[in-house]
Amino acid sequence: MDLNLTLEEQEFRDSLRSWLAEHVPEPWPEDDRDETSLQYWNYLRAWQKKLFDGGWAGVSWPSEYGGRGATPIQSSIFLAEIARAGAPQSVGIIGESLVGPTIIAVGNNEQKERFLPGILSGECIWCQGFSEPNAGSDVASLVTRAVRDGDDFIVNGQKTWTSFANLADWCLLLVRTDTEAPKHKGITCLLVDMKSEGVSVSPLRQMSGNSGFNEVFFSDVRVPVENQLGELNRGWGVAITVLMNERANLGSSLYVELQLSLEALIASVKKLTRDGQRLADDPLNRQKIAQAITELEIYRLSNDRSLSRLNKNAIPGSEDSILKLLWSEYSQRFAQSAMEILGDSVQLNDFDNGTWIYRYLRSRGSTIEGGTSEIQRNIIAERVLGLPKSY
Amino acid sequence: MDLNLTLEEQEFRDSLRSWLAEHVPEPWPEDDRDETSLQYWNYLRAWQKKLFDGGWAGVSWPSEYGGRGATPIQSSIFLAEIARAGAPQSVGIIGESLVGPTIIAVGNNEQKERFLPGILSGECIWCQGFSEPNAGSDVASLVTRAVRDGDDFIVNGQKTWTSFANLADWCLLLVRTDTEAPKHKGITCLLVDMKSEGVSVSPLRQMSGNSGFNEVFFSDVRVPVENQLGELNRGWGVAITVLMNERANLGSSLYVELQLSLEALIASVKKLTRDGQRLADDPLNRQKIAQAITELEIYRLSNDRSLSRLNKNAIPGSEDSILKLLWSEYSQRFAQSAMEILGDSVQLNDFDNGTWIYRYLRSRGSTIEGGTSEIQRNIIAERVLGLPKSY
Amino acid sequence: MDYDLSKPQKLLQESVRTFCKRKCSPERVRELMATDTAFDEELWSEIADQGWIGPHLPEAYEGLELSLVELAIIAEEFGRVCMPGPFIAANWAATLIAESGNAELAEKYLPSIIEGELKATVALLEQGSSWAGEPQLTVTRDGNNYKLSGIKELVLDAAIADLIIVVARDGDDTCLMMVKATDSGVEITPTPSIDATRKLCRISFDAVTVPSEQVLATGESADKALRKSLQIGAIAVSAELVGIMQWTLDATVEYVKTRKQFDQPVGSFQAVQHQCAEMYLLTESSRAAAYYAAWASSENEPDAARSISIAKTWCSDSARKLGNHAVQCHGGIGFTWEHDLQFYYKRSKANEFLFGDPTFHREQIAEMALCTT
Amino acid sequence: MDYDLSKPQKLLQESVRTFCKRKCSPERVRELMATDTAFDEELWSEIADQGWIGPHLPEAYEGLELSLVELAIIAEEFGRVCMPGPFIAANWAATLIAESGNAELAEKYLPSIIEGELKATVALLEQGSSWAGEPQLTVTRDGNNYKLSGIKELVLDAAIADLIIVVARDGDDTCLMMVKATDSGVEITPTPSIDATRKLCRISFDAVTVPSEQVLATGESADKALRKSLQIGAIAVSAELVGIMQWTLDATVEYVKTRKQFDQPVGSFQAVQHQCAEMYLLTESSRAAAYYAAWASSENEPDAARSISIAKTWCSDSARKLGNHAVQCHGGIGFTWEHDLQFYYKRSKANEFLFGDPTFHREQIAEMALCTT
Repeated sequence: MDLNLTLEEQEFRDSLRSWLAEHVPEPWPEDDRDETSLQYWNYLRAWQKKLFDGGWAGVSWPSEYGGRGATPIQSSIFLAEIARAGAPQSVGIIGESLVGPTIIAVGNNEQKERFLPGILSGECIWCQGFSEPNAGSDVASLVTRAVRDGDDFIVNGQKTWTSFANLADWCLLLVRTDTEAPKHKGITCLLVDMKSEGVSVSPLRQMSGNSGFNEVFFSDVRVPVENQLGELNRGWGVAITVLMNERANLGSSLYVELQLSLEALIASVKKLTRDGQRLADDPLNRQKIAQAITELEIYRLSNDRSLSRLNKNAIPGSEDSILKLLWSEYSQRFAQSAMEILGDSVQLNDFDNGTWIYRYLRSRGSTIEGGTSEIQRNIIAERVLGLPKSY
Repeated sequence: MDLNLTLEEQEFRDSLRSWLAEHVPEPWPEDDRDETSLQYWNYLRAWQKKLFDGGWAGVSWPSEYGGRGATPIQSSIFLAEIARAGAPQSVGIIGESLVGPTIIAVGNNEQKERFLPGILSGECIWCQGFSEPNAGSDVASLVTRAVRDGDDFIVNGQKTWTSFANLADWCLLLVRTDTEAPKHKGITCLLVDMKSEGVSVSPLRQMSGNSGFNEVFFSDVRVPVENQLGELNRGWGVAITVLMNERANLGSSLYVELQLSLEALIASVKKLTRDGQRLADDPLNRQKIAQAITELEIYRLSNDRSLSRLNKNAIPGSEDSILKLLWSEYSQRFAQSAMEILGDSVQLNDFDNGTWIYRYLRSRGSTIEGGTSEIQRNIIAERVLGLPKSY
Repeated sequence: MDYDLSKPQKLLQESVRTFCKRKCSPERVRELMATDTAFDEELWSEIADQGWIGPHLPEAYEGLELSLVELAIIAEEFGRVCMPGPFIAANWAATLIAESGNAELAEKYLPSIIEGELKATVALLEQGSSWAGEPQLTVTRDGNNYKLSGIKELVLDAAIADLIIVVARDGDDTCLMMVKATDSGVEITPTPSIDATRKLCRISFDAVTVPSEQVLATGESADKALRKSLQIGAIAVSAELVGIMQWTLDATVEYVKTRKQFDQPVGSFQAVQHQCAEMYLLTESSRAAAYYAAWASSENEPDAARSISIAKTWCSDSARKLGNHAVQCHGGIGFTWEHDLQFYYKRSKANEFLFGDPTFHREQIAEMALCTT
Repeated sequence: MDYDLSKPQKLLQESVRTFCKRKCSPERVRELMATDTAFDEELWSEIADQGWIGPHLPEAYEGLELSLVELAIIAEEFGRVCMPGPFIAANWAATLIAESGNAELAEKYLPSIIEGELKATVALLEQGSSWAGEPQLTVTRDGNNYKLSGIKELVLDAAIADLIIVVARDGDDTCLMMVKATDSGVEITPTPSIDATRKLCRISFDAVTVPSEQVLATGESADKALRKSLQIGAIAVSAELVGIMQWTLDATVEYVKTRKQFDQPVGSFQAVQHQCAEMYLLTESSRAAAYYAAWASSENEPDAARSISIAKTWCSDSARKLGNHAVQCHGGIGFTWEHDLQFYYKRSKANEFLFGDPTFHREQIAEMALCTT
């Protein structure tokens, strides 16, 4: 048991830190974050390009594909440092963390040559078309159809909760290619050009009023057969690969994001008063702050422990379900606590730029997105503890 | 909406109060409550006799059977006043509140004549043999068998969690009389003399170290056919009647019992100090006390609301599941809060006579006994909200 | 002891429910949310015509002189449709005027408030103050007049108000000053907030002149009237939360019966069932608490004050928990702007604060139980 | 960064586990519970022979000079069998002596404590005091000697102790006084408590004479040693709680796989499954917290103190919640005296208090974060 970073890990972190110190752009003004504006998009693309030019795109990819072959721990250091430096969000994240690794794993050589370079350079932005309105947690019950017609598939259907779809160039799409087979066995994975005729995108507004997700409609969209990723009707296996990658390294950046928010709360609590008493001196607030610190630290430690295992075994394990539960429930409790501590004025959009309202509402989705808490608990019960299936 | 007691209800309460003021005996010393001692038992029996002589036994029974025909609200006033007066526990409670009403509902005339008087006078103490070790929440899966042999049934099997069985005279017993039929349709209800050959009782110790429950073993016990209550193989209907009665009027006494305990906690909190500060001045303790007050009041109001309905409709409704959940979860949270507030010394058996330890441990069973919280939530979901069955 | 509503109460409930269904559809709520004021003049005047503004106030001032149980009935039904507009503000202002004992000003203003012609609100909170806190906004004397200077926050529906009752400080005394929105030096700024169906404003007072005849009350009588008006406000908000919970429960139960996952209705999964059961428990117990508080206050029961703090605490906490379960049971769809859950969810959150949050009321309860001061 | 135990640590874990399985069956635990002392002389001396008392203490005093991670490993395994006896008390006393910087007394007492021959404990708490509180038991000077008078409460395993380190007050200073159980004026009374596997005592000191050479430390060095010993105690208790949780989780999972209700294993009901999943989460996250605290303290990381308070808070709260789920998943049988759950459940509760409860440690964490004093 040695929880210090290794020398190599320290060097990786230090060189990244100094690069970031020089290259992170001015933050985009917080009250002007219209997710759909072209200026904002260009700002994000420019950052992706900068990362690429600096050699910091796709750090976890094997060097033969232009990456750095970073270990899981290094990858997580990367994400944590990026978050800590206040760098813009990564517009290439779907490509870098999901699509690229999947193409590397199951794509053919042509697909690798054609798609991988653009992902790293930021020229080609990806989105991921898995979720459907009627599928929900039961992803494999998807009904978007692809029917073979000559050298093309013809795709019809609808995807939802698709990040970046409004401006993405390509989409990693799951479609049903065999309606007779059991639901996991008739799914194929396609790489779809978002500029194809018949693709349309409309923003999906969240309860917070923000968009950030989209609905994507496919109406007789032609997809050339060579854009099939992996084998026909074996797309569920590809999806599993993607879903396994989805959260593996995410923890460290989620942690940093929450930590910055907790620090902001602590700063406010030290500054603000109620009825003349400093919020920081109120024993109830102190208990709530301490509980938030405790839970966040528990998340950090659980994440580190999981990373340390991943670093040895290279296979994301069932710890992910624990991390998902810890993170999502912490996010909600933390937002609730923050609102309780800050009191009435926290309702106003002009209080701390609306951060706490946004956090409160946005976190409501955290126990649903990416596998509901109920699904996570089922996974732990059945796969980790070996209990009989409940349904 | 008029939440005042009616004049009649007030008169009932007042006359009971003045009777109790004169007749409640000295409390049995708290540290000498050995549930199995004969002295204690005699003390309890004497109290039951006093109630009977005063005309306060079986208040809810129709007057033709010796009761007072009290309304549900009056019955609940009765239980609340008894509790508030610090009267001994009612050793005849199973007979009075479960067995008697069931005999009145489904018994034949001979059974009524034979059994009802002894229940009220306290000469005949009853226990209830429903639960079995392997049945748990699935009461109907009971396996204690009764086989017809001439004019007798021969009973073999085991019951558990049987209050008062150690000293009871009679037992209301559920047995399986048809092993081929679906499980709800092969059950019969018998009235069994506990002095019959082949009945043996051993105390069941709870985690708190107290007994108060028993296991009852039946080995070739002969029960005359005339002691069958209700029809053959229709015993499940009888059981339902009993189970519906079980909690209907209980709420008010459970409430008073918890309120006395909360008052005791408040008294301690005003008296005790930690590091020189009065416990009552600690803002954290104040929040916990207030929360306990709130939850208990919510229980009182919900119970009153349910009683007010019962008073009109005379059929216990699904509110019982809510009351069971509120009571059991409150009992646990309250005990936990009390221990947090009182601090380290509360661990000691000589702190407040071990009340808080007992309450903490005993309340752990409250979400299990009489239908687990899971079962209660199923009942609400399926019977009240009309959701499809989950299993 | 009878918990059932009386016949006339049931009739009232029925008529409010029918009215709300007809006049305040979810589509209408969305339209009003999108405006700066969430105010529908016509709807408001119809509500007034029914007598539902300040129904507990004396007939002498055009009130219906009903009990607070009837106020709770109206508030619950309004909650069920997430009624936008100044119902809570108007009730608060009207109650405060009625409780102040100032007959002259009551005669002057109350009837037109109750009849919906004059829009009134109360300005209490300031930056760093609480619902118990003593306002810092100060009054200075200027001959026979007063001058007000300072800033009030989180004032309900002030953007459409004609009249603002300002809670100010004159030395050690609380003063209730009646200021017109058009008075010189009054600046009202809408401050968008989490609940777009009920708008909050910041009001700055820059040496605003208040003639002494516009002083509603001072000192003890001001404190008493304010306290009473806050209590009645808390009852109304608690009842509104009950209505919100009932709508949310109903919507959730209906959804989980039909929505399928893994080839079964999600309502057949125990994890979903148990959340629905909990929602039912929270709704029913909150209703018991809110109505008891209304009844006990009307009857001046000795535990009235405690019952109000208990109702506000329990209903606030319950509505928040219930809302969270509701979104969870809905899954992704419940998290979208398109689903009506969102505005009920946000109104619940705003109501959690209004007239004192659970922490505040628990401290009140503790104080009553522990008598420490 | 490597969270795995090292090879030697795994070997230690394995050997403690094997030892505990062989020497400390549930039946043995029950036998010891029923005694006044829960002390098994032979078992204790075997534990000492293995070097498991104060394994982190210097070799000069017969310790193994291992890190606190090894202490945590031993404590976790002891937790798994709910080991009765004075392990926590002896570690606390030994650590306190080692940290006091009093080489003379350390040489005199430590080796025999570590070797299991001398039984020592620490007397800190008093009526109305807290783990942060300053003891009221006072010292008066009497020539070259001291006199101790007062009462200590909740002293771990004092009934079998030879040596009691008393935390007392001399004016503004804390003093650590070493008193023999046989000293005149010392009266030790067992006080039965919720956890029968670890016994607590009340000790009254009636003008007990303590020669000055028996003063272990005073003033700042006493405070510092006490603080450090409490921290290491909190680590050991946190790790012990992890072991308790692991046993409880394992027992519950095994039970729900076989127990049937409504013709299915109860482990196939989502309501049970989800409770088990939560128990797993609590166990694993607690383990991460306890071992991090042990490692960070050994390495003198800047967040060591915070990590200990976090571990104690999280493990205490988790073990309580987990125990409640465990009984619930077991149903009635889990609530009986016959089921082994009961003594794990009660030990968890006692451990919740030991070395400071979650409320206490949260206040420590807040103080570190908010730097208010």
